[in-house]
Amino acid sequence: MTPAQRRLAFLLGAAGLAAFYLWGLFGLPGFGNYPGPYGFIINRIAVGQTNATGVVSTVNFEYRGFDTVGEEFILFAAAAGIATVLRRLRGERDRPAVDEAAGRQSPPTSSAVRMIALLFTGPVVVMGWWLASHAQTNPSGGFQGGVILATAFVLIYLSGEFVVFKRISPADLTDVVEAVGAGGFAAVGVSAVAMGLPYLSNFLPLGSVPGAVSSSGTIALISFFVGLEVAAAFILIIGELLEQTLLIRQRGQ
Amino acid sequence: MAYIPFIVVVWILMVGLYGIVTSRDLIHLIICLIVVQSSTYVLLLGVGYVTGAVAPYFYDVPVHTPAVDPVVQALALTDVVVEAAVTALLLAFAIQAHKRFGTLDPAELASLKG
Amino acid sequence: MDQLLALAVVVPLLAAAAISAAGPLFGRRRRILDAAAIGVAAAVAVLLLIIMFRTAAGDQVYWFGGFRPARGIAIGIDFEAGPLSAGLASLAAVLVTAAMTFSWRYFERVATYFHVLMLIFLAGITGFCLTGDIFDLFVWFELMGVAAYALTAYRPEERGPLQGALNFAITNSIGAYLSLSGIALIYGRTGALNMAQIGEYIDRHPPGGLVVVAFLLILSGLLIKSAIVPFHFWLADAHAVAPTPVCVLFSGVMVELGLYGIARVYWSIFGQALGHRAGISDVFLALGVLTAVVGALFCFRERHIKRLLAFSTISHAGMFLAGVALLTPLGLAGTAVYVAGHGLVKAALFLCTGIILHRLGSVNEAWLHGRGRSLRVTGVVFTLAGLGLADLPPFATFLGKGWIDDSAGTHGLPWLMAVFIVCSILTGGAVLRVAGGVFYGLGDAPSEDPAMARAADEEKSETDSGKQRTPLTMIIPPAILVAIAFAIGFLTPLGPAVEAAALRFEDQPGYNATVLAGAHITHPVAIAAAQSTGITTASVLAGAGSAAGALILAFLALYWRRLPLLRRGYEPGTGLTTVLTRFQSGVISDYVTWIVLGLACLGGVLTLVLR
Amino acid sequence: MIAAVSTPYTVPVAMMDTLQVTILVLVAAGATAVVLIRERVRQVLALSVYGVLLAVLFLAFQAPDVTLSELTVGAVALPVVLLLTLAKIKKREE
Repeated sequence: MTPAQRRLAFLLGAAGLAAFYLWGLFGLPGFGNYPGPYGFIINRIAVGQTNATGVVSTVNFEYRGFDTVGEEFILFAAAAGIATVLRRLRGERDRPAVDEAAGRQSPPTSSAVRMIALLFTGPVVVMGWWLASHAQTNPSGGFQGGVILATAFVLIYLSGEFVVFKRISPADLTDVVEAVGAGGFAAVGVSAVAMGLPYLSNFLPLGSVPGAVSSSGTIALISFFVGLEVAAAFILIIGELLEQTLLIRQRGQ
Repeated sequence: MAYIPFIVVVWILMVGLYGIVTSRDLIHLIICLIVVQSSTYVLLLGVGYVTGAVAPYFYDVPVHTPAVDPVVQALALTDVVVEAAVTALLLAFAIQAHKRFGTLDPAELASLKG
Repeated sequence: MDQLLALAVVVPLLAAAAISAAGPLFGRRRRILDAAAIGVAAAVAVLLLIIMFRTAAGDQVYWFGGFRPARGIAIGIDFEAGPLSAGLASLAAVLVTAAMTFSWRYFERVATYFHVLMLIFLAGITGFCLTGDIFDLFVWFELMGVAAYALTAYRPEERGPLQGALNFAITNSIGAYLSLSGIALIYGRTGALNMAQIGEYIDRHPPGGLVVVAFLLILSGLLIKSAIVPFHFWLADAHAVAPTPVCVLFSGVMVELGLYGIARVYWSIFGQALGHRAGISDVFLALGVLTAVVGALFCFRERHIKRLLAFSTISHAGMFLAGVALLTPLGLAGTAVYVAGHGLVKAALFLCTGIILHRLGSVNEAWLHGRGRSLRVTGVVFTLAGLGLADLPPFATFLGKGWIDDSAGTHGLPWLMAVFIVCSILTGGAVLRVAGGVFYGLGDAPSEDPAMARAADEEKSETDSGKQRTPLTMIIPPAILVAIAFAIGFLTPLGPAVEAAALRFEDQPGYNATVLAGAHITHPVAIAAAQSTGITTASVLAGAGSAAGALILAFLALYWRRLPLLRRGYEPGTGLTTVLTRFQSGVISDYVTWIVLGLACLGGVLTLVLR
Repeated sequence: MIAAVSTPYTVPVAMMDTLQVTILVLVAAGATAVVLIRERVRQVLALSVYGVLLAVLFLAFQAPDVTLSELTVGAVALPVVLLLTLAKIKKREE
């Protein structure tokens, strides 16, 4: 198809599809009138059953925890796929990375940027950690915490301390951490099976104070593993993308 | 008001698809795919909204306070992870494609394939 | 409560994580991990077969975290294993095991990631087959997808794989997002994600257009996955470039999983609410027949063996859809057996193609002509599998198709049988033409199509080609698969068992009671009188006729130029080339345009039919 | 049924409506802008802004969890990954 034909065909189809889709959407009860029952029931029972006050995390890690197992492995599979595609398989793999822009001078990072980036790193790590360990109380959880932890590594990169970055995240170690994160979550579920309970049953004591960090049993544990997996996966992804740029800048300095 | 969010959902979806269909650049196309997916977040959170209700956190409000649906929020969270994973994988493909062919135009890529 | 149901998904996932973590530790002794991965896949296959046999006594339901439904409202995620779902998952596990065994010697160096991704893919398939929750279905669908995209691009040093993987990933992602929109839509009305619960709700309160729209949106991702015309374009691109062991899974089960998803969603959610109307049956029958014919035509004119097999898969996907669309237990039972038989022989065909690539370094039929004479065993296996594909009795394919024909005949659609026979002759004939030309050097080499030759020759670096011997690990899996497909045809108690399974699959009130009320239903309320599942003379004749027709067609294609009466130099199927390049352009924008247009048309038709 | 119950919510419902509609319109415009901008780096920046808009919308939809994810992923992580990709591609084009 030529671009013009394509556009015409698309516009025709899109008009039809949009009308059809709208027809369906107008069958909804209308914005703000969620009819339930699923969410309302969860809202009513979640705190009592798990001692966790953040119901969204409870849904993610408890009632619909099995979805999250799949979700973690989606990330895991994507990271594995990216590593496969970018690392190249044979021959090339063992060849030392070639500086593809040897003649190009990259401007040295200004010391102000480095300082600011480094200054931010500490708080960002703390924040990521806090989020990953407070899934059961606040709007937070392993996923957001993990992404923020990964951001800390980007900050280190921005600060120009690539040597540090390399030392902190050698690909193999990140691989292992990622596998431990994803596998750990699945394994928490299996321990329930070993105890004769259904997969992903919450078998840890729930604590007595709703909303405390130590409350809610496996939710906190799962959130921790999710944080590990997400942080490692993002570091792996960003690391794969950085690899060459990194080497070049290292030489430039 | 009752259907405005849903009309916006359809608009985002169609705009994103339009971008994919007319795209001459894979990176642009992948970003349009992100837009297509973002329509599902708006839809998910839109169907679970309850007028005048609080967010589903009962740290400092009593448990019987009317709150919006937490389930769609959990689903949207899963959706965000899927988006990140798929996008990153597609970008890796795009980088390799560019390395092999020196172009990111879908039409050129197809003709080079042979 | 049967813990095996959870383990069938968790074991491959845990194994994938463990193998990935252990990879750096093993260094040179990687083969140990490869063997472990194959062992895990085999163990999962056994696990699923056990589950399947146990479900003969009633469907099994498993609630994750122990959150059982109260008063018909589910708050957790459930797995629901019936004979058909567990059976399809077992088929997938068997094929994964075969493909991984095959790859033992196939890749020059199998990096750990290959096995990790294969195991994740398997877990995705299992979860997709067993889940009873519509959002969970989406999660496993995506997991399967992401693993599949990565596996398609497993040879990134080639130009082809990236193109195919990109088209595959983008079209399927769009499909997945449309499905998710449908899920959100139905959730906004029913406030439920459990399929049985949604089904009960929409059956009680008919909410008009919303159900129709949600139905089509949820189906769109599945239609794209199952390569139904006009959503099929990505499939040939992806198959042409994916490593051969991966193609085994794409053709053998992934496409069929899309169709399974359609059947599951229909009979667990929408069937009752939409009233099983003849209109729905007609729409999907038409789609199925269109797909079957288009796939068969494109299959026959193809010279790139992997693409040829891919188009044959499209044709078969159309026949499966038609079988499901009859909305009868016998049609569904026939489709199930047909899927099993097709999956086994198609996998064997792909594995043999892998051997050709391994030994001769090409998948270009024209170049290979007569060069495969030394591959005697491979030739025999390939030819047998080709005959199986053409429905030769007693292969399982003939059995399944016979039942579909039967069911169509009793519903006043005798012409469906004719369409099926023509498609089988075309696809079987194409495969047998390849067999005759490559392995026995019969007739003349087909003329080279430059564009096709270029694509086919690119395959060379997939495996270290030009090997002198075929390793046993490569020839034994396809031989076993063909033997299984052959043996299934002799299993006489199979018929009633599969039909009972299909009856249970289509018994929506029974499904709802099983999931939501913990009922234990062995013999479903008869929703239709059992039909004959035996072997009839007609089905044997039809099967033998297709196989004979395919053989004749193959010989005609090989000796075309020596026939005195016909114009010399005419190649059968060249007229299609222009059409093909018009549609199968490889440009992702075109494919997406077709998706949008196709969905709009389907939406319009469904609106007219169901209003 | 729930809507009728009085809540301790601090923003009056009418104001909430206006807020939501405003942001919805902005989001729709943002999506359009992201699609129509064809210059790569600018498009990534637009995507980042769009991510922030979505995050605000989710906050108005009472979904702070999703807001946080959308901010970290949609507005920061994905644009970073995209920019890195662009850097890689650009390096090769030079």
